[in-house]
Amino acid sequence: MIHIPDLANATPVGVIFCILAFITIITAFLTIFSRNPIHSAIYLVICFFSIAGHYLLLNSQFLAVVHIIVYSGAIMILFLFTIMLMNLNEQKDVHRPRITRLGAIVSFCLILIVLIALFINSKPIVGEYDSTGEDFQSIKVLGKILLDDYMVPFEFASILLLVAMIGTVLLSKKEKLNK
Amino acid sequence: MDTNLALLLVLTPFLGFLINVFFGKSLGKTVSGTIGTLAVAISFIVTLVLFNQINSTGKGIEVTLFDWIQISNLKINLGFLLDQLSVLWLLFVTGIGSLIHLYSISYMHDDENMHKFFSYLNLFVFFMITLVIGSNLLVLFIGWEGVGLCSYLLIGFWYKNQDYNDAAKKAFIMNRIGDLGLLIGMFIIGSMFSTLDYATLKTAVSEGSPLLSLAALCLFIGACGKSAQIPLYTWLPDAMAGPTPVSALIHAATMVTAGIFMVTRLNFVFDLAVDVQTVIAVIGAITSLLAATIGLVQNDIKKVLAYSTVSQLGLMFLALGFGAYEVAVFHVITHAFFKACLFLGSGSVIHGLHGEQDMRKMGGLRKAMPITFWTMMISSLAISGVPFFSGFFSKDEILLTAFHHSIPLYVVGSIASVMTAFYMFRLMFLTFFKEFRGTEEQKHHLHESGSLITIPLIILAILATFGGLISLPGNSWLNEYLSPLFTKAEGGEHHLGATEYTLMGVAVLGGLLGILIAYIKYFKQNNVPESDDNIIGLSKLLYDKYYIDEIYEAVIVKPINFLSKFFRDYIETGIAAFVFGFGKVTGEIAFQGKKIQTGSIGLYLFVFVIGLCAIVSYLFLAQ
Amino acid sequence: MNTLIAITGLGIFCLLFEILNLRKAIIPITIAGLLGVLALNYCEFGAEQSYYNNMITVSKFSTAFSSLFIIITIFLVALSHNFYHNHPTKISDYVAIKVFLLAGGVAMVSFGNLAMFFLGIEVLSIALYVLAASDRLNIKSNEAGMKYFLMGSFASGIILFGICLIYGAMGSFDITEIHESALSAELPIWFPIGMILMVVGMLFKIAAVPFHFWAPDVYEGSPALTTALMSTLAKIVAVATLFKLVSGLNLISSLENQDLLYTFQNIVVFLSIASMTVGNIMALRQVNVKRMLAFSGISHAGFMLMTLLTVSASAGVLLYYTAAYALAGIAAFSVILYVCRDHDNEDITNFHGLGKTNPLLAAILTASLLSMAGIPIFSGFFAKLFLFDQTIKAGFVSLVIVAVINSIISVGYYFKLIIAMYSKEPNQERTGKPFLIYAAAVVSIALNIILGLFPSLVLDLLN
Amino acid sequence: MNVSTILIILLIGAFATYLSGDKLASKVALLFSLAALGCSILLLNNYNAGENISFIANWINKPTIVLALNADGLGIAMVLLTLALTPIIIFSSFGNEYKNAKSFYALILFMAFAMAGTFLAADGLLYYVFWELALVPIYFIALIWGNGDAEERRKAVVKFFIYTLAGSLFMLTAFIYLYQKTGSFLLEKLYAAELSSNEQLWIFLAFFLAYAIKIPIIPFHTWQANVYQKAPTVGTMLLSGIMLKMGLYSVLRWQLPIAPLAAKEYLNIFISLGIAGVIYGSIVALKQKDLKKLLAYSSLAHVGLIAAGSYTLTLDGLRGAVLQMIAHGFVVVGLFFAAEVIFRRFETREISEMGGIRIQSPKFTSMFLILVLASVALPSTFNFVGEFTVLYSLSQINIWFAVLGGTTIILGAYYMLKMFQQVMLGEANSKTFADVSLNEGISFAVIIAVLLFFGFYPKPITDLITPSLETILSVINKN
Amino acid sequence: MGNILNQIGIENYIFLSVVLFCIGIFGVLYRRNAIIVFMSIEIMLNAVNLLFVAFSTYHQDAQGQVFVFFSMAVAAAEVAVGLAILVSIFRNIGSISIDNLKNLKG
Repeated sequence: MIHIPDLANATPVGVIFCILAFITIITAFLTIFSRNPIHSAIYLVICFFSIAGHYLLLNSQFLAVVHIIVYSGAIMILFLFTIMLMNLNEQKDVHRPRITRLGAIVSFCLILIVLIALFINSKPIVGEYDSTGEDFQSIKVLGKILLDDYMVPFEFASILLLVAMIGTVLLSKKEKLNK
Repeated sequence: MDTNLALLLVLTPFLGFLINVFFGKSLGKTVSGTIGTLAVAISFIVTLVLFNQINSTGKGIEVTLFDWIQISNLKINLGFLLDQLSVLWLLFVTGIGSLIHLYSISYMHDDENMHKFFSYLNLFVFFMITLVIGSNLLVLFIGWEGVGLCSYLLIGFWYKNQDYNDAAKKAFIMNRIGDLGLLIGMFIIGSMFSTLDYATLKTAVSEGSPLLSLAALCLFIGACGKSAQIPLYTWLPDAMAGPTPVSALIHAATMVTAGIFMVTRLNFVFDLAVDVQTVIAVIGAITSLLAATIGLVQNDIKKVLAYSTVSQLGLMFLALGFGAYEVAVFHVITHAFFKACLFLGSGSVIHGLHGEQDMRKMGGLRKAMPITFWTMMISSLAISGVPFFSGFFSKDEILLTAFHHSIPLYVVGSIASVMTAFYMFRLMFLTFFKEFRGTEEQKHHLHESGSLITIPLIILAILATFGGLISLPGNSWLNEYLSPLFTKAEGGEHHLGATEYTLMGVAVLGGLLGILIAYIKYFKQNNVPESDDNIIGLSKLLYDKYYIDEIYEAVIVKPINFLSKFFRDYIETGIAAFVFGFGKVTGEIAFQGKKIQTGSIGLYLFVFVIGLCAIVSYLFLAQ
Repeated sequence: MNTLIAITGLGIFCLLFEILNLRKAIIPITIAGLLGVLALNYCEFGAEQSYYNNMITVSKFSTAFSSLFIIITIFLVALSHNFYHNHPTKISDYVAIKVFLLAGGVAMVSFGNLAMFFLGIEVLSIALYVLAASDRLNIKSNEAGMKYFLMGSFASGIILFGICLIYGAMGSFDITEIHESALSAELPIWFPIGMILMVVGMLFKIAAVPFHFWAPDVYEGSPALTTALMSTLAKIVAVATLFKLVSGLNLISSLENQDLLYTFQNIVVFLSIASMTVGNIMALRQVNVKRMLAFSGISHAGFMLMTLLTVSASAGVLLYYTAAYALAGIAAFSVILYVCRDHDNEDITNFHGLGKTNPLLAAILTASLLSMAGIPIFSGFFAKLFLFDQTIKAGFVSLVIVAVINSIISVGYYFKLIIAMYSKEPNQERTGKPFLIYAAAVVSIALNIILGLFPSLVLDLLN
Repeated sequence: MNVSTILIILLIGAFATYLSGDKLASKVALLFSLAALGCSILLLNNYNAGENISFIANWINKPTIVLALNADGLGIAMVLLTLALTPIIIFSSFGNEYKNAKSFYALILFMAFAMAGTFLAADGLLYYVFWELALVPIYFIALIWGNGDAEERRKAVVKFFIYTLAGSLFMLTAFIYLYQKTGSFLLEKLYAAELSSNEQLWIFLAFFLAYAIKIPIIPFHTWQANVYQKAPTVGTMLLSGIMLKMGLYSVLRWQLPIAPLAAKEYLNIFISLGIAGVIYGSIVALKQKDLKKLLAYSSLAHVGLIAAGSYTLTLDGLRGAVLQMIAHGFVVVGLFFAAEVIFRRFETREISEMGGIRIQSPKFTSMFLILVLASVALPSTFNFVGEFTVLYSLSQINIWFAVLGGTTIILGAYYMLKMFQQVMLGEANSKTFADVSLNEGISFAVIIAVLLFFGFYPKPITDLITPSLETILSVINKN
Repeated sequence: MGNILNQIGIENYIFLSVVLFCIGIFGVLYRRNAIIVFMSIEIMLNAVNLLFVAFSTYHQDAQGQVFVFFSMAVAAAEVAVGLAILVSIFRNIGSISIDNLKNLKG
């Protein structure tokens, strides 16, 4: 069952959630529908901020900060740089055939309906959510888990980034053609 | 000793064949001819020895060489049975064979492939001997098909002419139709009695049954093929394409009698299948009449003789149909004498005229070829049933038997006999009397043939005259000789009463009537048959042999060929199109399918999403 | 675990060689290093152990597949020498990326935690995106890279969503824990959904219908060596991982618990049939050999999917099948690399008359195609045999019959190439006999035939 | 020494031939094929002396696949046929120049290896492996060394390959299914399998598809004529002389004993199919313009009869079928060789362009005629023995089968003699026909000698095969 | 400190992230501009990240949040590589519309 937050008796948290969710979804849509890529990027940044808001709401401050730094700070800047580097800001999206749009809308509706139906159909979680009271998401705990339990993936993530780096270099490096 | 004798008997011609095949060309014509003749002559001598032995002891000789074919319930060995019947047959096979070989030395001397001719002849004799002395049906079948092969080879001896080759092929295939019948007959007999051995079979066969009748019928079909009976007779006239000695040996005296031999051999089977016997008699009679009518108007000297042969064979089957085996055998023997003589005579004539066979271009040869004339005259008298020639006795016995069993068939046979007398003398008058009608050049070269040709003629003429002595009415050596073979003595011992004498008189009168008509028409009135274009009416029908060949062509050969073309052009391509259509369809799907792969990421992802939705909803929502 | 460390170390060494200006030595040393890793990996075989909080579990399955990956990588590295001889400044990057890609692959079959799995698949994918697009001046290569990247990240998103749902259901990323709790009755539906999403993501990686559309385009556009890598190494890594996911996370029993197994099997059967059929039929009319092999790869994916129906028993069969397929693929691509090295396309016409100009290579290509078609004595036949055997045992006779029909269709396009080599006249001079290409081709096909003659060598490894 | 020796000799021979170079290849191949023949005769001797010459060794543990080579009389007879024909076929090709001869002859030996293996294998899967292996060399032989338009040849050969493979893959499925039932691929285990009649029907049909295509039985014969025509004559000889016997042999060895109930139940249908092949093949052969195609259809007719004989499930039927297989193997090789001899001189296979050969080469004509006569089963040739036995067995089932099947002796004579007449007889041909060379003569002589010898004395072969056929029959009739 | 989910409900987070995820999918399908498509993929990944954090709270377990770090690393690496590819495409054809990428087909 969807249990829609009862706005009349909404707790402040509920209200904040609704607002944040609304912002998230609207900006996500706007990202997609904006004709100007720069606008899209800006909307996306807002969207990311609202997601960071969700993180804060869920009491994971560290993650929220990291999220803003990585996404809004790094990734989005990368996007913006690329857009500007390519001088795309004025570029209109090329003509999309109607069938493409239709297909996109159909598949969007389809997958949304399917997934929503799926989760509605599933057995509802009954009862109170556990609250162990333990600290599980402070920087201290996260650091311990990340660098202790998850040491190997952590190291492996560096390989991932290394590969990405080599790859990017490989793709962009001009070479002297010795032919 | 017996084994060696039998092997000597069989293998001498085969040896002659091998020598002629491998060394014939280098040996030269005369030597190869001599070897061929000697090979058969030796067989003849061996036969005489064997005949002597069997005639004195009265017991047959059985020789088993080795196991041949194994079938679960049958064990077929390669063995020989030399008894009264086979030795009798051997006597005239090898005897007449020797004479014809001798004759051929001269007759074929101008042919470049003479050694081949002799090798084929030797091979033929080898197979014929095998046919006759085989101890079971399957050994008979070796010979049976073997002589068919030799007949094929010899009819098509002048292979450059495709018409001759056609004739040869026709002979082989029509024979094979009969052979299938024979095979089926063997299968039935084999499965019924678990043996194909004559001796064992004779004891095993006890009572008639529908199956046995069927077997007998099938065997008779085989005989029809080999002995040129309706409906399988049409190959024999065509077979005259071969050299004349071949016609004499194979298509008159020996091979064509194989059917009669087989039926006689299996008399104990046929005796139990009465209805089949009736069929045999009727077919024999009809064949006899039909062939005789066609013979009336033929102008090719050998064709006349060929139809006469068919007609005479019909008469023999008439006798077989009444169970009068010894009568049939008797006629086989006399027929062998006079028909061989006639053929060889006609060969002599053809030889003298350098290949001319049309009687309309002959005439007056009496003076130029006296020996040929007289020998042929004697034989014609014999075949026409003029008293005291051999044919008189044998034919008379057949008619007598027929009269005792069935008046209508007797009438038919008698009419055929009258006709025989007519066309034989038509032949004689057209060929030997009056003026020569050929070209001047031919006339200039007319001469009597050499002694190698005339000697066999004379010998055969003598035999044709006196051959009847072996089975005189009332005192038959032949019947006695053959009696161990037959279970019931039928048709043999007629008391010569008034009826018999009357019938004899009727027959003689009929024969003389035929001769008289021929005399009036072709001697007195000096008629010469019309040229082909002018033949009309009934004679046209007869001259064209009732269009039987054409009917066969239209009803059997053409449809098969049409079917073959149809299968080749439609069914084959149809099946292929169907089978490989799967491939085509798949290919076409592939071709269309390529269009789906448009290269558009949007489409790819669209399908991705749809697929995902489908899987998830099928798995979780469709319950 | 040591294997993984050694491989990453080797990758970093490769990068160092560039700095040390040891370009010439890079390929021999990498091959030697990989052989060392192979030996190391062999030593680990049989020892079941987990490392670092169960981040990496070493099992027979993981070591066996790792060995296979390493062997394939050795071939691919060997082939790099001739392929990149025009790009001397980049060769260390290329080799390093391949080695890292191998590391990703090894991580994918030996993960003990979904984090390792996810990182492994991303290392593999990102390396592949780069390699696909690596011919930067070639528009086709760009396009291939872009297509692969877009669809690949899309699939990554799906996989990540799946992992997330599994986490939601289980509260853990550890596969042993998940394996155990998968049978619990109070399991939220999130788990099977998450699993299915992950499976779908992996189906994309192995290019099963209907998630296969990228494969032909990407294979065609990528540089030939990358295509070789994708169609051999990447594909078998993905299949092995999919198998490990399904078996390691106890999906089958979990579905059985919820009465969903039958439906799931239906889906697998359908996907398998669809992959085989679409792959084979679409391959029939292709003129580009790489594209043809892409479709052939799709159909083989369909065959390999059949192992999901008999998860408990068919690890050995899958190993055998992937080994046979990959070795045949390596042999085929060696020849393709040789034939098409001076061409900008890989059309069948390039192969005309190869039987006359280079009989050995033609014979090798023929053998590899025969192996893929499943003609006896080549291991491809036995692979199919064992697979069919397993599948019939599980009661899916009709699936096997469809597979058989597909094998028949597949002959149609494999033989197109053979015919081109043998019955058409050569249209070009082919000079030079590069040693490494010949060596790779001969050794791989020899291994393939040895596998065919002694299937038990591999088949019994995982039993 | 056991039967594996033969296979090893052939396999080594194939490699040795390849390594010996183009010039020596044909001779080396001949040598090895003769060695294999010698070896097999030696083994036959040992076998007759009661020695065990079978071979068994483990190969794959799970699923259990065993290297089992079982040499019973039937197997030995078929191997002897293969190994007797192989040297003849190789020797007959001495008059031709082949490009890349080393591969050519190596492929021939390899094919002989695979075919001999097929006849010997007693493990279903090993058998299947050999069965498929035999297909590969002939594919290349036909593709590379074939004749006629290249594009059409390619099509025909690929169709052939796919078609035959299609059939055999279903057989493989059946084998796997059987393995699930019995846990073994071993022949004796499969014989002992207990299958419901429904299962038997499906297995029977799966086998039938494989064999019907290979043999071929109508309507599965569409590949045959084209491939026979397009393949080089050596290939055609291998195909028609030995390879299609693989199908017929397999019917006896695998299909009937494993699924006897189905065989019994649908006996009439399968016999009818065989006989339909006889009549259809004969009729289609009548109007063929290409000599090799005509011979192909004649082959279709003959194997139809053999198949019909096999499906009678009687000892006579099986025995006749085996005898006829061997006889047909020799005859058809001889006939195709004759076609090749003509082609070497006239450069054509069109019947209409031939004729008049007899004038120019009576020797060749005689040999050709003997082969033609053997092909139409003249008594005293080996073919008659087989054909008679088969027809007899058919008559035991239903006399009409024998009558219809027996039409082969009429129709066969018709088309063969017609062909003989058009090819050999008539006025001299404008093209010269050189007399047969010694090499050609020897090939013909050997074939003819075999045909005539066994025509009169088939006992050695009958004695050799009968016990194993009886065993097979006892399996068929066990219920 | 109680579980915050008691006030919102895990379902709502699921629905939110599902919607967000679907919007991402929609964007990938809808837009032809490669940059926007990349952004849509980022939206998809963020939807998942959000859910990870929600589940982390749900289970009171930090592993989910740790995973988000990895996910971010992956996203960053992907974007880097993707943009590099995009740049080389732009250099070659002067356009970043994925509709221009239809040379490989059939």
